[in-house]
Amino acid sequence: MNTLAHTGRPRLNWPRGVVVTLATVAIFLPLFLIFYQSFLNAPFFMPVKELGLDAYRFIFEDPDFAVAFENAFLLATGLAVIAVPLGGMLAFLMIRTDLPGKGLIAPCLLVPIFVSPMVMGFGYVVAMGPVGFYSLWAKDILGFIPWNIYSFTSIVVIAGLTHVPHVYLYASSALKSLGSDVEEAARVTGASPLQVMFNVSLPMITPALAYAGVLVFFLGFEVFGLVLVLGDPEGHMVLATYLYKLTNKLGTPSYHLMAAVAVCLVMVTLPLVMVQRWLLKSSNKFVSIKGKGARSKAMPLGRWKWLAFALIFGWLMFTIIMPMSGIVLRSFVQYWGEGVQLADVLTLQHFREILDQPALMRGILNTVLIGVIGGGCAVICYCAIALAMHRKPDLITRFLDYSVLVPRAVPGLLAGLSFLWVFLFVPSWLDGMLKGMDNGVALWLSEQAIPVLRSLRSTIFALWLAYSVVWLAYGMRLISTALLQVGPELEEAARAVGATRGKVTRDVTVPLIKYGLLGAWLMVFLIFEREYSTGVYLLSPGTEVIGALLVSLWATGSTDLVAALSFVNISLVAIGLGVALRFGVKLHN
Amino acid sequence: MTNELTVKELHLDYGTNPILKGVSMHLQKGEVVALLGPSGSGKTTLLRAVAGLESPKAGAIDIGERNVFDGAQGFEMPAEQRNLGLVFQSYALWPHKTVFDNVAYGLKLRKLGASEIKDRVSDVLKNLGLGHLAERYPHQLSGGQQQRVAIARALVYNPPVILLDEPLSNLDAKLREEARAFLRELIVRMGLSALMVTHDQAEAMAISDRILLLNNGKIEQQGSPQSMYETPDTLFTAEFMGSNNRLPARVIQREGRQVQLELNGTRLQASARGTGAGTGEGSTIIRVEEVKISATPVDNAIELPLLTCMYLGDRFECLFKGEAGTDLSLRAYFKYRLEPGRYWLQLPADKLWVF
Amino acid sequence: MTNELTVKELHLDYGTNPILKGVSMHLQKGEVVALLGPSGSGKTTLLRAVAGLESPKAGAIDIGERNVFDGAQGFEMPAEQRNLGLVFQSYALWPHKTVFDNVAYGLKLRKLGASEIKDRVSDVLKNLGLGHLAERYPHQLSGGQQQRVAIARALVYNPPVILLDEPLSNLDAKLREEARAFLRELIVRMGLSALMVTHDQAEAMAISDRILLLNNGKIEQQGSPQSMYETPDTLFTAEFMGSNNRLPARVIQREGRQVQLELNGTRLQASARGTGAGTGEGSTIIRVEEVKISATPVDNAIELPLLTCMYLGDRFECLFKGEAGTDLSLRAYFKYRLEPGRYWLQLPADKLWVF
Amino acid sequence: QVPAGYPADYQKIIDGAKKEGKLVIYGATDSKATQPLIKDFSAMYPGITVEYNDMNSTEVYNRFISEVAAGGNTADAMWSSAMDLQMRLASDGYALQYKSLEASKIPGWAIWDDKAYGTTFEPAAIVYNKRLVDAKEVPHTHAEFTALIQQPKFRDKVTTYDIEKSGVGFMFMTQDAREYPKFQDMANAFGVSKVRVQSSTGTMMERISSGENLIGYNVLGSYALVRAKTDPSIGVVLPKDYTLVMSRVFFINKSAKNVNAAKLWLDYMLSQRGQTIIANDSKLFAIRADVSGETTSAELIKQIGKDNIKPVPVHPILLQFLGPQRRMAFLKQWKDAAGKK
Ligand SMILES: Nc1ncnc2c1ncn2[C@@H]1O[C@H](COP(=O)(O)OP(=O)(O)OP(=O)(O)O)[C@@H](O)[C@H]1O
Ligand SMILES: Nc1ncnc2c1ncn2[C@@H]1O[C@H](COP(=O)(O)OP(=O)(O)OP(=O)(O)O)[C@@H](O)[C@H]1O
Ligand SMILES: [Mg+2]
Ligand SMILES: [Mg+2]
Repeated sequence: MNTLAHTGRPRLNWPRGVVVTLATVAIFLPLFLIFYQSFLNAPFFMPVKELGLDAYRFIFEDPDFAVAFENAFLLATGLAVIAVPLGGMLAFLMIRTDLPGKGLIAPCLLVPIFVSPMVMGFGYVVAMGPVGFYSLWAKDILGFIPWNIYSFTSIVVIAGLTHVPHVYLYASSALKSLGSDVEEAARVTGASPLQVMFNVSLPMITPALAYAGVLVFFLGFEVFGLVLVLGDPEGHMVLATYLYKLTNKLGTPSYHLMAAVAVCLVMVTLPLVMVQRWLLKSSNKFVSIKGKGARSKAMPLGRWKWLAFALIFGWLMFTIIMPMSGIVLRSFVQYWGEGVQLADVLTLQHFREILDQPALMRGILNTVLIGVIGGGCAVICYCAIALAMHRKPDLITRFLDYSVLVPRAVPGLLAGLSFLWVFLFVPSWLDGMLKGMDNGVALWLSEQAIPVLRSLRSTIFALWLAYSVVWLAYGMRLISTALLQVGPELEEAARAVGATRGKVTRDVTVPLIKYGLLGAWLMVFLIFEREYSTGVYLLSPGTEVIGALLVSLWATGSTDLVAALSFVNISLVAIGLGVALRFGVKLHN
Repeated sequence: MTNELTVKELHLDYGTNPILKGVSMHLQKGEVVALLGPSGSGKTTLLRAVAGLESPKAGAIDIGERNVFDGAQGFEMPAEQRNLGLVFQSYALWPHKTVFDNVAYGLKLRKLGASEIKDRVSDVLKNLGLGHLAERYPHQLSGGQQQRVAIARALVYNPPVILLDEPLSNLDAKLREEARAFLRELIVRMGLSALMVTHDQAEAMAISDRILLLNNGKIEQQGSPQSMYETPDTLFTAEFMGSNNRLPARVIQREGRQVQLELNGTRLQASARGTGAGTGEGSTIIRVEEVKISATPVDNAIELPLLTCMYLGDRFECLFKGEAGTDLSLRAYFKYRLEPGRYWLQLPADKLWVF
Repeated sequence: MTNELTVKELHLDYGTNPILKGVSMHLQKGEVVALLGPSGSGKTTLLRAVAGLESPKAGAIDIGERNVFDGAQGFEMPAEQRNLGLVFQSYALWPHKTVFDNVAYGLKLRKLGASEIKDRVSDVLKNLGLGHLAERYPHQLSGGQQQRVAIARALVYNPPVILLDEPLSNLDAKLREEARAFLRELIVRMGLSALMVTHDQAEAMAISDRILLLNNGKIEQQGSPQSMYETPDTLFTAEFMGSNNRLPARVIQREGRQVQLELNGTRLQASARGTGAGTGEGSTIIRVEEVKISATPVDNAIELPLLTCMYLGDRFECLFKGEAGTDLSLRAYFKYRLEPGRYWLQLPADKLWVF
Repeated sequence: QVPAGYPADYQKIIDGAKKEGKLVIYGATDSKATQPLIKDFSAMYPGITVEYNDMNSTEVYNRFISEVAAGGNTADAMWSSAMDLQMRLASDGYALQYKSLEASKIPGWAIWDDKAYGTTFEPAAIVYNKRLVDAKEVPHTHAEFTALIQQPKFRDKVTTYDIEKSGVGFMFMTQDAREYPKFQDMANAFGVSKVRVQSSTGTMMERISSGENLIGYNVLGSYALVRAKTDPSIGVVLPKDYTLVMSRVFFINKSAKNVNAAKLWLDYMLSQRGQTIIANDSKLFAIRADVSGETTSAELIKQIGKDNIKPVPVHPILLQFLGPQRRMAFLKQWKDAAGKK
């Protein structure tokens, strides 16, 4: 009566095979196209092209490339140097101490994640540019403006400060899974909260900080919007804006040059991934032995309390309140600047215009859809990949582990272009192959399946896929953190009572990380909300998203619409966020 | 003698849940006090409140002459200023520091010179038999070694009081026995005052000068191990301190401390303990080791059939069971394995306690 | 009798690290076998290999008639098809399922009808005294209850063999004693065959019919609890199975099993065990409970001063120490606290073992 | 319903277009400006849906060539302000030869080989901040501009396109170099004022309006005038000595699916009806001389004089500067002069 399916031999784990294959294709096919392109001297799809190193020769000889590379490196390094310690400290203060106002601060921390950096940069111009209203205010009081928002240093500082939340997310979830007993031990030994943080808490979450550090370093190479807006006046250029320049520098877009730059970027980041792996290798040192009842009382900061609060408030002020107030203000006035009485120019005209333009309304809707539904689907895919790697310490896992970070090393604009190529050329290659096979099934496939494949490009699916691949590293980490918290014996217990691997996943693992998945969904939603560069080439009428609309509005001069649309978008996301948090979605497990 | 630690009427809640409901205790210089109690009785909480890791609601805590908590005045000294030694159940060693650095940290915080730190750390490590392990990381140590590092870390800056939260419970059964002798010897040798949490009464008795038995946030009874074991005031204490047989006996008559019982149709003499009075259902218990097995009828005994014998190495634990229907069962030790059959189990009147 | 479980020459490595180095064992129907050994000896690994959660390198495992692992043929049956019951040290209850669903899961996987599942689950829960808790979630249960749910989950589909990994070690000292009697009784009552991992020799002896002592990936000795305790073949077994005094004695002369020792200037008769031979430094041990304390000179005894007595409740553990400079120390039990002074410690020749 | 004055066999094109029922245009003109056109076109030829893809000019180019190479769906017609890129495509054989029925109504320089058509007439303007630049100071010629921006007040406050990033900016600047003999002086003046370059019209105007910059050079007049309507800070002047004029180039994809619809659209856009909408609703300046209004070529010519209008011709001559060598040389020359390293 106790029957279990007996098949004798272990079967091929085909779901894993499918997931791994699909993931590999999605990650490497676009990368491969870029790689291939970088060794040609014309677009790869043109009949006339030659293999060669021309592209590399050109960029290595171009002084702009050297400048851009140096700046990009400085920016990425500076960004990591600012964001990692601050993010770690912020996490410590938020998770471990009796910092006042935590409930208020927590949702604010997410704002820089979902506001597109371009909008952010624009906000800074309005708020703190040479005639920004905070600047004018400062000038009234001090007689001069104590900052120059267009200097490279400012750009680095702003980029660093706006990336603090990314680090915070990883650091805080690591801290939460760290027993507080080690910290209490330090306190009893005589360490003040500050000393506890520097001597115990932060060193112990080194692996998480290392991961976050590498990720923000990558993001630092990818910073585009901020430099585009703030870097233009003084001509500061980083690799991402250099790429932008390359589209025009030779008159016609020079794919081979762009591809070569992207390959250089990937090459720079690979060693970083290695370094990170190496750092994590010695991480068994960091596995702490957890006592039972790992409970903790918030650490009293004592007299540091208000100082810490003031610092965090300063950060909030600078990274959120000032630029946001710039945007909000800009969206309600006709014009602004030196000598303008704001009260005279208040208007709701910009919002009316948004209502008048169906494309903008559709953009808002699409953005929400791609965030909510697309985010959900992305989380499902990430989860599938994470499960394919879960507790299988083999070569495939290691390979995927390395792979997920790579797409983020390619700037979004180019990643989007390569996805366009994939959607364009893969169907036609397949078509060619099928036609060449010359049998009934192949012909039928070529007639039925290829058009479907082709038409995918102009659907929002294409956009979604590109987003999901580009943010793979970010999303996977959210989910693998949740998975790590599932005790292996819970899964083994299920196998022992007779559940196959698939059933274990379905009945035990996934239900157990339910809340982790919800949190990941929220975070992916936020990041999809703001993404723009990746989507540029994949949009078609009906699939506009706000991020890309903002860029094109910006280019044609409708800054008032940019401001109003950003305001609407930020409000919508903030409301959605509020609702999600209200209904108990945890930000981190 | 002076009190190194004094706790007065401590109250502590988690949310609305009262955990400590007025605990008073003191610890004298050179004394080892065990905080004993069932799981959830608030032992850890009390220890943490003393260390400054939890905020009590009311009461007072003094360490030596210093007042470190006073509920009435709303004064609370932060943990890092209390200068106590604390050993965690999980050891809570810092995995990113070597053994040496783990131990040296407290001295560094006290701004001692490098050479003095080195001397004192080496000293204490040698003292604990860890001299050769200074450069290792915690994950390279066995459980017993980790525990000793945790102790070294708590001792090195000579705190007046050292607090230990179930320091032995993460050790192997075999190691535990050695470690407890080692720990007792160390504390005595170094003249420390120690407050140690445990839920194992054998450990508490073996290691401490005085036991504080906590029950549900209150002190049930306190005293020397021997008095706790041999003259418990309450049923709870009696049951907690040893292995007992609980008997479904009926009290027939009381005369001062002397009680007459009826058990399984047999009349027995017993002695009253605690504040119980009256007749009828009482709580009757006897320690397993006090039950004497006899093949022939003896005084103050009941006759029961043997169910089974479990081998314990140095003796057997024999289980006797009443006829089906009664829930009478009795355990007793015997040096050898008993033949199946019926035996007389003698229950000495002064060890047969009625509460 | 048939073997429910047979393990032949099992080898298992972690990376390049050999963990099991050729373990053979068997488990007969209705038998309870304890897998005993120090931490890190490979007990859990062996259990997991049997359950199919680890892949051995070589050897064979049969469950009943079925071959589930054969290193020579490269055959390995996945864990879920082995149809075993497994109880984890941490219980590993699924926190998102109720007690009922936890237990029912194995039956659901076997595609039983809903009503039959309900019947069988209720049955086993009642059997384990959990009838009223079916609708609770694991976190709403006490440790002891959780442990019983874990057992119920492993039993419900009538596996031929049930594997338990330190099922009692997460329980309180007090609860543990009750639970071990309960577990033994349950296994016997339900006629199960069980393989149980433990590192506590008292627990192993109390609960099992046969003990397998693992040492460093090999079986050191196996046999009934009594034979393991009373006639150990090796020093390791002797030391592991009980509380011992290890004595710095010198072997002077051997005659068959009879040995003459010199300890602290005294000549003693002892008996040889195991394969040791020759004279000079040997390993001499005696169980703590075999040392007899006498205030007057007796046969085969050494005279030592008393250092201290530790109260254990039902008896005292007394520590005797040789003069400063010698590392001779001896523990012995005594019913009462001893007065300070010098005593004769009798070491019966047949209990004083030389390896 | 053949439009008045068209031959009767035009009906064939209309019927063909109706059958196609759809028209896909890739354009760099923002959709707010194209909407009135599309609306009117649909009213005129009901049953043809116009799918307008709004992108920036490089994206228009990239997508088009990739899609054509892949043989998938692509645009039927391209309409972009990047005249050079459009000419490159047209001269590379992507464009369909079709003689528009309205061809005679637009200037000859705006038509190339019956393949590429200029459709608008957009001047490059000087834009300044009315609040902060005195009416007296406002320059009306390139010489005045050159003089003005060398004053200390304008240091750090002059803006123009980053011609490395913006195709339009590059095009205007190269035309300036051709048309203006004292171009080098002007370039040096930019250097003196430490010109701030931007990658788009929007950022330039936003900064001029706010007073962060005082004056902007070669701003696309069409956008500037729209903005000046609602923003009293913005002042627009067209230089009197000469004014560069660009024209959005339209061509029909040679392998278009909806050829007839594309032809209809071209004729419509060049017709008086279409041009009137371009001028009055899209504010893009009509190229036809017979359309009247503020934003028309007629008005412009009236203001500055026919001889001072220097249109950028719709001609492969534009491709000269697409050659990497010349382009790089010009960029270098500009960067050196303007102090942009
Ligand atoms: N963070 C917390 N929030 C709410 N209740 C808590 C918290 N921590 C502990 N408790 C409760 O306080 C009570 C006392 O806990 P405490 O840890 O002091 O017990 P203990 O005697 O140390 O038990 P154990 O022997 O299991 O360690 C328990 O009922 C526990 O459930
Ligand atoms: N995943 C692993 N990788 C490498 N070595 C391991 C792993 N798991 C266990 N070991 C090693 O294998 C050996 C045997 O481990 P095992 O868990 O079987 O011991 P055990 O007898 O169950 O000990 P314990 O009583 O502590 O549970 C140990 O030395 C351990 O360090
Ligand atoms: Mg506790
Ligand atoms: Mg184990």
